[in-house]
Amino acid sequence: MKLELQGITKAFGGFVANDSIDLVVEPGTVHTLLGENGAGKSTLMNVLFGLYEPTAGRILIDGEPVAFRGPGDAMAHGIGMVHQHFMLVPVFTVAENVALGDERTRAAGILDLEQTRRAVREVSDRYGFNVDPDARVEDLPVGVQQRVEIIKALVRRADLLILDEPTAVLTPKETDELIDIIGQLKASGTAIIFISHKLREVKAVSDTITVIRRGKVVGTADPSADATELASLMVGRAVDLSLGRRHSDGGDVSLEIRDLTVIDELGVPVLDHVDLDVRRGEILAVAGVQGNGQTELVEAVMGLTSGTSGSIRLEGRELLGRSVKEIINSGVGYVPEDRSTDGVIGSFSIADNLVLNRYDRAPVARGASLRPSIIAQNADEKVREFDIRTPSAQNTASTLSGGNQQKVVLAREFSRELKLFIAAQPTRGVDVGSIEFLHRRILAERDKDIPVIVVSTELDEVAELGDRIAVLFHGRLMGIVPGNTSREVLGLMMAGSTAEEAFAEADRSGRSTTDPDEPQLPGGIA
Amino acid sequence: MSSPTRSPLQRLRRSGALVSVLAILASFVVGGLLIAFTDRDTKEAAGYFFARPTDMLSAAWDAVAGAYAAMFRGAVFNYDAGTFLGMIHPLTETLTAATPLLTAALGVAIAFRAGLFNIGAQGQLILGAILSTWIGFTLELAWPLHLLLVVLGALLGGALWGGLVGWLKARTGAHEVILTIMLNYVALNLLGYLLNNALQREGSTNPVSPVVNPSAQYPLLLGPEFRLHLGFLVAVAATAFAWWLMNRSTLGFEIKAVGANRAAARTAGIDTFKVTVLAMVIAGALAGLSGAAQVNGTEKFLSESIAASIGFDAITVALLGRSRPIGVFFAALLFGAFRAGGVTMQIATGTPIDIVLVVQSLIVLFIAAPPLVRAMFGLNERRGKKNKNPKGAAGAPATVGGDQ
Amino acid sequence: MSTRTLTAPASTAGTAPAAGTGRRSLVLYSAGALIALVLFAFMSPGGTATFRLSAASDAFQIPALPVAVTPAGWTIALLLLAGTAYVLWLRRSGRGVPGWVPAVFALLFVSGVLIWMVASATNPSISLLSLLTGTLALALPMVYGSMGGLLAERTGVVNIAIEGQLLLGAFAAALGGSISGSLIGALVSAALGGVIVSSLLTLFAVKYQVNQIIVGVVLNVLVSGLTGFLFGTLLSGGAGLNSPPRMPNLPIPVLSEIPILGPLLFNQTILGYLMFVLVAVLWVGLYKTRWGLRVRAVGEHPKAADTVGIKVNRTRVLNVLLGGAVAGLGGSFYTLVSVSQFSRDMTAGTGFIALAALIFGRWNPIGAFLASLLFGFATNLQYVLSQAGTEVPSHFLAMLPYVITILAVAGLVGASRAPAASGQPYTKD
Amino acid sequence: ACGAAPEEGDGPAAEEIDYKACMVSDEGGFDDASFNQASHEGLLKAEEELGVQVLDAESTSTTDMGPNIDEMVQQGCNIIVTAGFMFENLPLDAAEANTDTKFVVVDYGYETVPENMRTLNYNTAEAAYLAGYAAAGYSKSGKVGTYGGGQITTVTDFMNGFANGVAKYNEDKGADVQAVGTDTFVGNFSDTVKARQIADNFIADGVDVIMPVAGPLGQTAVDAVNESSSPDDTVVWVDTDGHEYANGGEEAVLTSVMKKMGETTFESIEQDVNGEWKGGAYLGTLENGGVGLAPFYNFESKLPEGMQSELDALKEQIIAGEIDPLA
Ligand SMILES: Nc1ncnc2c1ncn2[C@@H]1O[C@H](COP(=O)(O)OP(=O)(O)OP(=O)(O)O)[C@@H](O)[C@H]1O
Ligand SMILES: Nc1ncnc2c1ncn2[C@@H]1O[C@H](COP(=O)(O)OP(=O)(O)OP(=O)(O)O)[C@@H](O)[C@H]1O
Ligand SMILES: [Mg+2]
Ligand SMILES: [Mg+2]
Repeated sequence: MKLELQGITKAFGGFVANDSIDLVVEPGTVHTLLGENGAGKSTLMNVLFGLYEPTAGRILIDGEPVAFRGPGDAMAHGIGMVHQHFMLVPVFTVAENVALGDERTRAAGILDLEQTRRAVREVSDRYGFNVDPDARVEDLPVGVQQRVEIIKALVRRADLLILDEPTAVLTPKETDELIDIIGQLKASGTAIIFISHKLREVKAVSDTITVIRRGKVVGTADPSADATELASLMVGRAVDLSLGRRHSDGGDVSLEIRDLTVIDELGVPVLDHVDLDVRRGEILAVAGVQGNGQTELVEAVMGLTSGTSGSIRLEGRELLGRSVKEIINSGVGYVPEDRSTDGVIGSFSIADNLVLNRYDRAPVARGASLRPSIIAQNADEKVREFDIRTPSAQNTASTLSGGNQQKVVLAREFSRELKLFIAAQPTRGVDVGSIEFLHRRILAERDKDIPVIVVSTELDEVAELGDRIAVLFHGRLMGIVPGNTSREVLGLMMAGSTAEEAFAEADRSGRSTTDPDEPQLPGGIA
Repeated sequence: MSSPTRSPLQRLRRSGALVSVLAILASFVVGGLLIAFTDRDTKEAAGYFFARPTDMLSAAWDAVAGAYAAMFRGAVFNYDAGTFLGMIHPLTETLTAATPLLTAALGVAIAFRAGLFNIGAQGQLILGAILSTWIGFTLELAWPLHLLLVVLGALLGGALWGGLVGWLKARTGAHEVILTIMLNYVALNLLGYLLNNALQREGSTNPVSPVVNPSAQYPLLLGPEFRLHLGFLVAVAATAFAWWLMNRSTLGFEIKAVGANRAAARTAGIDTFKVTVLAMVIAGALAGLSGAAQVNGTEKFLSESIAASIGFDAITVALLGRSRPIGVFFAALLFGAFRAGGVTMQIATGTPIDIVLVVQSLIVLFIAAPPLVRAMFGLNERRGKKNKNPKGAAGAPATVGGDQ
Repeated sequence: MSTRTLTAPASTAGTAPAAGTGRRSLVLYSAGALIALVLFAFMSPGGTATFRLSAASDAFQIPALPVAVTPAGWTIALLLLAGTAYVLWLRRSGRGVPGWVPAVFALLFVSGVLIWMVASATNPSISLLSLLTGTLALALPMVYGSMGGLLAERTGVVNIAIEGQLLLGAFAAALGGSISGSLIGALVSAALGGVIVSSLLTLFAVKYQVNQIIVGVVLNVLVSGLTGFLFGTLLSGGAGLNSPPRMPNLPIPVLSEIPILGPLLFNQTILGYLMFVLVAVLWVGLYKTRWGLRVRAVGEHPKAADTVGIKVNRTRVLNVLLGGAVAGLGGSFYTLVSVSQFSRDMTAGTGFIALAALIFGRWNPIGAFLASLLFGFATNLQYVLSQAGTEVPSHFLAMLPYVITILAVAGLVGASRAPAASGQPYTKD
Repeated sequence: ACGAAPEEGDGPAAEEIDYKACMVSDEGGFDDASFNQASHEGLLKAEEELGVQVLDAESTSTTDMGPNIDEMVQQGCNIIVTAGFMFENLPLDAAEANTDTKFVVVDYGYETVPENMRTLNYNTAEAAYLAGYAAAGYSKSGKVGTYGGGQITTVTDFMNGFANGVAKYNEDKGADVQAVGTDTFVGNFSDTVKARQIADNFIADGVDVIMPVAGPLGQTAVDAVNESSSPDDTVVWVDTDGHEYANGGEEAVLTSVMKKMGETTFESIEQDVNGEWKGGAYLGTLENGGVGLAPFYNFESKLPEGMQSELDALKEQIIAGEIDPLA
């Protein structure tokens, strides 16, 4: 199927999110859309999928103009979409989710899920998805949920598949698998629109790249262009992707974690006798596939888990058993992995979000009273300092894009005297321009001689930031390796090898155990 | 949210004062139609509508205008009264009627902001009334001290009943809607039991308590001609307190945070257990205060119907006031006016009092749906200026169920 | 806080009330067993409690069931102690508590209370049959109310207006029945009455996106005022507008002769039979059909439903209207079965109890049905016991249903999660 | 909608006089099928027969009661009737403050009644006693029952009198008729489903005479009896004559315990209109006819031989003070 978008314009009130965009997608090709957060990519795709009505412009399929009154029409024309935020009903099984809207029924509208199950298994087998049609979606890892979304589209025989940031929550291995799948689909003639902020994979899958900035197409790029070039085109200014950071060996051990075990509600240990040290002035990156205990690790340090045993000492002081508030007040800064759920309160103003965990301490509070003028003043400062894009700090946080919400969280945490800083998935779904900014701020914190833990499923980020890298697998610590360890070794460890095994394996296969991109500096403190 | 740059007045204007006025107008029109259609004279005149249509129209007009004029005379200003005091008497009645509504609604509003749908003001009020009655007639103390104890007792009674809900909710996850509904009935039966036993007036076989001692009563503010009592000023003070709590205090910040996003609040170190309990304790205490206003202000003794429908009306008042203390204050005045005006309207024009309920509810609905009102009055709906976040604006939890 | 939250708010499916686990239920088990030991065993009033199994008017008389109170009390207390020990053991060995345990435990405890209370009455004999038939009758309007609520809430529209739907249903049945003189007319009007309330709910809550709780709360007041007003001005004029036809019981031949079950299940009015059908159909519909899948999707994740071509707001409107019809039909029970005329505020808060039953039953038709039955049972128990002349003051007896509900909700059921999108209006651009 | 327009000056049927008779109800409202309604009918009768102007107001809560009375005074009422104990001292205070206005207080009394006030109370237990006696005599099953709306004196007086009447019958006849439900209360005066269930429980239990004392809920017992499988089941109605008053009362109502609030209210107004106001505390008894037992109508023939004369004798004894119906 050949798709053409001609002069698509979409305005929300006075705000033009898409400004007469033209786009042609050829069958059997991968067409990538590249752009900053808020550039208008998702909006365009929602228009294409019939979710939004375009303000102007038209859509042609195989040269014929079409009009979609809803996603039903789009699907009828062979368009499938995997949304940036998954459109799965969490309490439904895979089969129910796939069936939804396209149900097979017996008499009297009784569902015939068996047919759907069969279809799911077929697709799943064909592409090696390995998805159980009867699993409940909310119990599935995000990577599998992603596949369910793709199955949904494929079962409906999509000729054009839109993938809006499909890799934002995937592990490297899952990403590689997805890239494979895209290859297979392409080979079978499916047209694909691909959206991602990760330039490495964009370069890997794309046939054509269109760059969008502020709702307008600003040009096309060749997949062979180098990453910095793509980034600059996207952001509209020169972007320096290499942080130019120096390695740090850190100072004294500040955070000591001993024998940390977390048992979940079902009695299963999700963190299993973990020992970790973090030094002043170093970044310890914690890598691991989602669901292997990283979340529990940071939540345990923050006092957010129950069923925790062992010991967590910060500068000799035991944190375990203390309330979240005490832990925060003892100088732990925390960026939770899900900013919109845990990081900010959407209906609160940006100003209030900037004092969310020190509202009851001087100078923000005097006794039991808040001091609005201080809150406002603080907000003005932080908005300026962290370049939070908003017309007013009194706007609610929900009006911010993801990247800007993340800046709010970071600004809030950095406005206290910290003794430890923990960031979980600090740049998930954030565009390269913002990533650069956020990374620099985290490094700056390290350079203030503060111990930092960065948890990420993103190998690039882990390698970029980590002075040392700890890898968790099934709740156990697989080992702690130097910051310049190669992706190969990290990948093996994330799959369950211990550090020694992984190094041995990599050596055996004759590949480098260190990351060639990483400047190899011997010790030395910044 | 603290938004120090905007004054309440500006906000009122921005929220579309015009629409509010039109909403009230529309509600009165609908109520007027009901009155007209059921008015005896109008129906009579309708019988010969084609013979002399003006009769019916003027009869209808008389019925409606008469009813509303009477309502105005009963609630705001009695232009027919001979004396100045008589003229302002209705206003004081409005304030008196608004007093218990105000405090109970503040309680409901605060619970709303914590994400709790508190249908239990009724029961909390009853517990407050029980304690303040008991303190009011058993103790013999000097005036300010005795009254103070009564008020404390009312606060305590309500706080216990509300706190119980908060505690059960926080501890077991039991749904507050179920808990509050059930506890209302438990409170009512407890009241019935006590009125037939420990609290029964000596020598009486009816379920009424003794009259509370004068030292335990709210003194009348404007002399014996008026029922307005000190409880009104206490309610005003409670409004000020609630305003401070919700807009200026750290606890209010916590309450709002928990109500808006429990997970984020917890991550930020807020003790959601404590906040849930405290929000319900405060809500209950405020409702308990209404109990004191009823017993020690207007009624002087306890009976089974002491709570009337105040606890339920309070929900509407809180919602109409968008769960903001200032808004609640004005909403309570409006409802107080209806209560006071309804009395006069019913008597002077024979219009059934139920019409007040109808008009009241329509006002709330219309005010909450500005586009509908604009459409009704042919005002062009401004495109793209959609009510972006109606549930936030209303200040009520959007859901009954689910731990947000 | 976990990976899950990345996609959409997690939520539980509509499963029936699940077994209580966790520490608090252990406390509850121990407390229950202890109370049983003290009350039923040590403080046993002794004597015999008699449970009659057929009505005085039944053709077929079954001998009454005498229970020796003290031995029964001891047996129950010991069984409960054993049950507590079993639960403790299960938890010690890290195993879950099977679903039947709390059910059996609760049943034993309730039987104990029942025997104890009957035995302490002046006339230690009650009719088990009328206790049970009454349970159904008292539950009936609640069941209709909660099913009506369920239809709305499953699509994500909070329905606080059940009370109003029942009341207008009752009113409309009286008016429509009187005018048409037929039961069909009465039932159709009743359904229409509920639909009227629903259409206001959808107008404000779906079209104008007013907070659904506000609309519901206010609609109840509106209906109370309106029916009160019309009752005073229209119905009580002596024009015969308040004399609806009666809905007779339709005993099913043969089946209704079965002892106990017959009078209980097979001697109902149309509304009574329809209640069972309704619960069953709703359960099947919700969990086994295309319609149900779509409805649940709309209530859990409207955007996801929208992206697969389901019309979210249309589904909502239709379901709320249907729910109104169901609740309205339930309201007709008041004026067609219970009593022969409409009176002011005659639903007396049943709609709120129905709402509680819906939540208690975790938005599941069968759960809500069982919750309503529990409530009906506790209510009727109160009357049956006071009729037998129990010592307990009537006001405390009257608290029974409410206290039992609180205990059940806080002790056994715990948190119940609403459909995830409940209360949130759905818009798109 | 057609018809001739009336000519100007066409007045109402009754000769209107310059006298305002007013009434304030308690929360029950004027259609409570009980004391409010009965008293209100007295008021309406005065409107019709005496030509007085009528103003009335329903109180939606206790809080409205004071303002309602005040407003009546403001409106220049000549006489103000209040019904129910919930009014407490409000009428008394108002009477003391407005000595030109007459007050009629139904179902409540004061130690000293001012001159411009008349309190109307009724010893309903006397008549209920007779009803209990008759019911016991009528009962084939040997079980009769009563239940109330709420636990208040005006209700429990009926119930206790009734139970004592049954006991009296047992004593005199050596019978063993049970009176059940003397502690059974619906808990309110509005929930018909609950009230109906109590009646159904009674019937299932073999109770064949039911006396509901629950205002509008009494109708549920009549319906239950009319729909029960046994034609012998009956109701003892209260306040008014259920034979006429209840829906389907002809077939169901054995007799009624009448509390003649309408008559006495009317009479009070009439007195004042005619300048014969007496004031003071009135107590309706069997003796003065303020309470009484309604006829048995169709059920007359189903009563045991000699019942009527036994009732007459009992009545005499009660009047003579030989029997205390509440003992
Ligand atoms: N429903 C809406 N109403 C108003 N404005 C919107 C709406 N949806 C998106 N926008 C605005 O349109 C712009 C484009 O948003 P869009 O989601 O398309 O960006 P994007 O390119 O997908 O960004 P990202 O890379 O972060 O996913 C943003 O500035 C956003 O604020
Ligand atoms: N209905 C709406 N009205 C106004 N703004 C909206 C609306 N819906 C979304 N937005 C805005 O659209 C912007 C972009 O939304 P989007 O979800 O695409 O964020 P994002 O930048 O992609 O973040 P993330 O990558 O973390 O998802 C946000 O500023 C959001 O507040
Ligand atoms: Mg996007
Ligand atoms: Mg994004």
